[in-house]
Amino acid sequence: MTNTKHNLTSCLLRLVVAGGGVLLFSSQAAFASEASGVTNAAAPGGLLEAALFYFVALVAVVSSLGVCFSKDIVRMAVWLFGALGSVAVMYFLLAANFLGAIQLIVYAGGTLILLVFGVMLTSKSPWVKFECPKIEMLFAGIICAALLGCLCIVLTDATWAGTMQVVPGASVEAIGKILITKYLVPFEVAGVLLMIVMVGAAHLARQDD
Amino acid sequence: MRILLWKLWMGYRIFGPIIELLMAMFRPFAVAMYRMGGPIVAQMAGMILISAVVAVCVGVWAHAMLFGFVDESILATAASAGVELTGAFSYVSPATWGLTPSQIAVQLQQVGGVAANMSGVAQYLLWPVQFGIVRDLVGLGALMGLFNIIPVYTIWWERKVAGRIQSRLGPMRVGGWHGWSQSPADGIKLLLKEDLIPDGADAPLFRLAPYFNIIPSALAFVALPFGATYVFRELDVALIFILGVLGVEVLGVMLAGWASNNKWSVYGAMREACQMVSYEIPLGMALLLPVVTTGTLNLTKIVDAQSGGWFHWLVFSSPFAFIGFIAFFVASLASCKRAPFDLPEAESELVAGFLTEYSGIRWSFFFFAEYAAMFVVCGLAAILFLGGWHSPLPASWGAALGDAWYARGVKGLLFSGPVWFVAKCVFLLYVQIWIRWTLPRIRIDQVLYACVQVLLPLTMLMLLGTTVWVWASTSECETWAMVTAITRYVLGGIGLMFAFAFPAIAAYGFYHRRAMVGNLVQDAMPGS
Amino acid sequence: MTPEEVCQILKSEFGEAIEDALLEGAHPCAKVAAHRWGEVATFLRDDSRLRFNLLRSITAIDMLADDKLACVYDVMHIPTDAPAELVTTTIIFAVRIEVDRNAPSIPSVASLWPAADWHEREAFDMMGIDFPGHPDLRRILCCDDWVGYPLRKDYDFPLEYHGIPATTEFELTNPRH
Amino acid sequence: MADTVFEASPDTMIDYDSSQQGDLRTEEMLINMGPQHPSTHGVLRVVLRTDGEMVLEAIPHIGYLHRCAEKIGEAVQPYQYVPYTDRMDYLAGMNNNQAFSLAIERLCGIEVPPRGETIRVAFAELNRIASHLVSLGTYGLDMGAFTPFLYCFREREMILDLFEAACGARLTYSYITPGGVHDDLPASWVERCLEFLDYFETKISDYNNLLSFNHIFVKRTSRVGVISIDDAIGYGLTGPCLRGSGIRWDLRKTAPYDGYENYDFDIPIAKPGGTDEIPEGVIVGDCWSRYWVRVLEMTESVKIIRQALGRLPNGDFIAPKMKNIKLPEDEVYVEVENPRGQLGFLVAGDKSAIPSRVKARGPSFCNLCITEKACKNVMLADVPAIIGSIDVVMGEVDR
Repeated sequence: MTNTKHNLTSCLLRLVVAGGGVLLFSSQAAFASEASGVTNAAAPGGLLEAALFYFVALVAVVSSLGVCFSKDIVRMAVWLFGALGSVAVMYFLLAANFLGAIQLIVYAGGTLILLVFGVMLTSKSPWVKFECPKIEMLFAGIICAALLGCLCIVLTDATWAGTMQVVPGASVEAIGKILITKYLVPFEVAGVLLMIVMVGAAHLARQDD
Repeated sequence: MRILLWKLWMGYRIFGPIIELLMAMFRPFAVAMYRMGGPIVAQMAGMILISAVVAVCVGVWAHAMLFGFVDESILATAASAGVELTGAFSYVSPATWGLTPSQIAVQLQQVGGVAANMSGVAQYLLWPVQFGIVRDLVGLGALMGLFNIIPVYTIWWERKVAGRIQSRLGPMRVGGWHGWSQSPADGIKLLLKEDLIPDGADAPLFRLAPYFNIIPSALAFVALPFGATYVFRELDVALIFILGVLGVEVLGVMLAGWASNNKWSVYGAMREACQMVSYEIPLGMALLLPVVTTGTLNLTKIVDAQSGGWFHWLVFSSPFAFIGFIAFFVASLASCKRAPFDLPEAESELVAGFLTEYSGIRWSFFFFAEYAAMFVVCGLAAILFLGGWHSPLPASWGAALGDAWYARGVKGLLFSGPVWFVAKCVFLLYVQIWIRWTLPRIRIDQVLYACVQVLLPLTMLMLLGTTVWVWASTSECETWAMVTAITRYVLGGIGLMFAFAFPAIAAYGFYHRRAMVGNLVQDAMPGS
Repeated sequence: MTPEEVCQILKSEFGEAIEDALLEGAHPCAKVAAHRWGEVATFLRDDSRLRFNLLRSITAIDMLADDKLACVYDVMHIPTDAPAELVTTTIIFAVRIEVDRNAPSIPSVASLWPAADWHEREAFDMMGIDFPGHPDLRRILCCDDWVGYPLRKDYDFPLEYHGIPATTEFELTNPRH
Repeated sequence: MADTVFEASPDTMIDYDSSQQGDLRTEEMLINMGPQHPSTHGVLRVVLRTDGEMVLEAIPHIGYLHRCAEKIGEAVQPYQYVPYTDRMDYLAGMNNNQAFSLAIERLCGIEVPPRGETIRVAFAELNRIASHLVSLGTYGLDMGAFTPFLYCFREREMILDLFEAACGARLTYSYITPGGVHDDLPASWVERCLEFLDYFETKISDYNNLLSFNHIFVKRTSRVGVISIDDAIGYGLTGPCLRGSGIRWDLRKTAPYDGYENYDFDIPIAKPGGTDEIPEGVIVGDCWSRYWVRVLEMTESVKIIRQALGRLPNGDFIAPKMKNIKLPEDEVYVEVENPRGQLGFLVAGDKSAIPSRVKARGPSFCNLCITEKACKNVMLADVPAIIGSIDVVMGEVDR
């Protein structure tokens, strides 16, 4: 361990990033609960489900910390899989089956694979250390601090009233309807963004020809 | 920690000899059982096979009767108490429905006959079945059993089929009849092999990777229905759930390749990632065809939509679905890394790809996962396009048989039951094996070309076409109804031709098996 | 074209460089001075009358009695003007170069015939002949740290290599050793 | 263990300099393909410098199977040396025996009796078929097609049975010796051989249907590893590799030995795609052409064997007194057409019974040296395709 201090800062930075990630997921969860028609009416939770939830939450937290504190990019990816997968399980617990499955496909099966793939393609040695210049760290720190602030605001402002009731079976159609009515513009914007990304990637890939 | 280990060690010192004595006693017993069982299996193989199938059917049927009866009891009791139950018996159901043995006894009395006479014992036997956890344990047992048996016997079958394709016999020795215990024997050998972790490998990841591979493929069985009620968890999004967990399997392969600290392994991993990420898109597109046609992601409902017999299977519903099925099958080959898409483990290029450094049980985990995934994609193909657990006869014909216990059995065998689902899966597995032992492997650029330039536009087009087709079918136009009907019967006729051609060709090959190889082979080659 | 005619052409072209024409015997060849071999080889390959485009083999021979090493180059002409036509005759020729056994050096022809690359490496490996001008002259069959040139007649077989003991059974059969 | 492995050092960092210049390049890798690798056909080692799936450079390293065959030649008498030739190209033992025997016969002026000559031709051609069958099968294996391999070996087994009947060996025959062949044919051998030929001719179409015209196989091998005529001759390629580049050149026609001039057969060469049932996309000199030449040669070999067996004369099969012959003080260089190309033997005598120099010019050795040129800027999966199509036997490369 040659540069412990440096590692500490970068770890803190990653902690903040992970906080941002949790924010993202919680926003997704909010969307999910709306989409799956979960109301705040009282409903039996079940001891088993509660235990499972706490276990999954623990896994999510531990793996997020693992993402922050591991030094090797591929191990980070594995920890990240733990975080993403446990969020998927949470979706299933919330009866947001569609979101859970999509979480698995898009994040665990897609993004993460691409991440590891990129590391493999570009790395010089099998074990790559994650390191970046200080100026980048500064910017990233500012952004992450802002995100953390947002997270805190959400945490304090949210109404955590009551338990939730599950309405199974409605989620897919509900999501479909919401996506092409209420959230049509963001949906289309995301589509256009992805299109731009694809064109850009194709452009980058063809440049050396 | 050290004290714990010491305690464990002392425990072993005390109980170890006893355990070893028990094992020593068990060992000759097991050997004797095997020696006795082997010849019996060898002599009565056909009968044992048939009786095993019958026993499985009877077991499944009894299990369904049992669960169904308890469900009915719960509903009836609830109805008599004036409570309406909805959402029924899924995993969000409460831990208990509060059924007492006496209530069950009342229900049993109503059934009458043998059930009424047995009600004194049966009420207590049936009582635990109402608990979700008990059902889950039973289901999990069945699931793990399936997950173990399917890959083991798929491997055996692949070796047999490969042998026949290559004019040899395949496994013949172990266990007697056609090497029936070859795969279990291999499994035991693999268990006993050294679990080797190369120097310089990332040991934790190296150990972890096989689980990333095998757990998702086991998870896929959770949502894969074998019959109308034979599913561990009937998810409303079963289709994308299975797609999602199979997608996670890639991560195991990539970690295996990465953690091995071997360049060939890394190549295997990179190819796997490349291939999977690209082929998931056409695979998903092709999966959407039945979804668009039936309007649901629930596999059970998709199958229910095809209960009208041969010509109502989704593969014959439109020309787009017909081509989409072929595209799906090709993409599923790629997603299972089966030949000709077996690039991640291409033995002539990458030694063994991501498997290069693996040995023993970890190695076999990958194979378990691969063969289980093969079965899952074949099952998906059967469910989505080939009518799932329905036989070619319309299920409505079976409805006339009534609901008696024997009628249920006949319906399960003739009209719709897990037997049909397994049969279809086995046929598709056979096609996969057949393709593997016939075709050369394609190159990575050709793999990607086939995906991006051929399959992706094709499946997109098919999806578009299906959408238009479905939209047109909603209209009341009579001409269009005629067009769909004619299409259905024409495509169904083509399918029927294939369905008859396969056994016909197989029968021809069987009866001319000596002539096809040539006289010289018969005289000159051993084993002929 | 017979080897005699080829020798004639070579003699008229290079004169002194063609030291001898060994036309008797089963393997007719011309003896060429080592220092002019580069030119002769170029001529053999490029001259419109000869066009020996295929270098078949390079054989290094140890002439211990004369204290010389010989290199025999076997060349052949394959007509390429009409490749699909069946030819029923061959034009073959051989060149023999003899060099001092203590400082053997022959100009490399690897740039003329790429085939010579490995053949010359083999001759270097087995006989220790140096080929100045060769792009990558290193041992080919033996390991890079091998000592000595195994095909020389006075080669002593090592009885140990990196701690691995070796036997010399052939001492029993070969009267020369 | 983990701490030592994950210790950061300057050269394990991501190379940010290049990525900041917008050059998203992938890392170059050096990979050892072999000496133990499934598709290097023995103990060939190829060092690959790769960029992703592209092979930038492939440098072959040989010598792992060096068994001092030439040195041994200076220690034993010619008839004792014949078994060593078997072990050079161990898939074509008969042809190797023939080449060495021819060299000794030319050196000593020995006349082979006609029966011996004809038997030699038949056996050499049978061995050519056997060798090409292995080549075909293993090439399919290189391409990932397992099944043709077993079909090819099934037929090869029968040829080996024929060999076994004649000489008792299945791989290292030493059947053809200086002066002829060392034993006469057993009873009913000719009939068995003819029966095999009838059977074999029908099987070639099986290979074609299964492998040669398989769309994937054609796509994998056509336009890959193209070797031009000039390169082929310049690098000393011979045999199917040379004919695969489109030159009709075969020593059995151009410099006949053992009476090959009396047989009627064709020399198949590569042709561009679209002509003569050759699939579209094939160009002369690519891997598929080399493969295809071998397939066609098997048919021609069947023709030659039929003619040889039809005209099998009676009489001696070996010249008398072949042991302890004194070699004249002369040297000879003889080449024959092996299944893999021109196998040459240079034998120098010095008036004793033991040659003073034996040099083997292995066709695999010469053919292999084009690997470095042919495997430049190809895909990783093409390297086995190219090496397989050159069809090397490492026993002969390293001798």
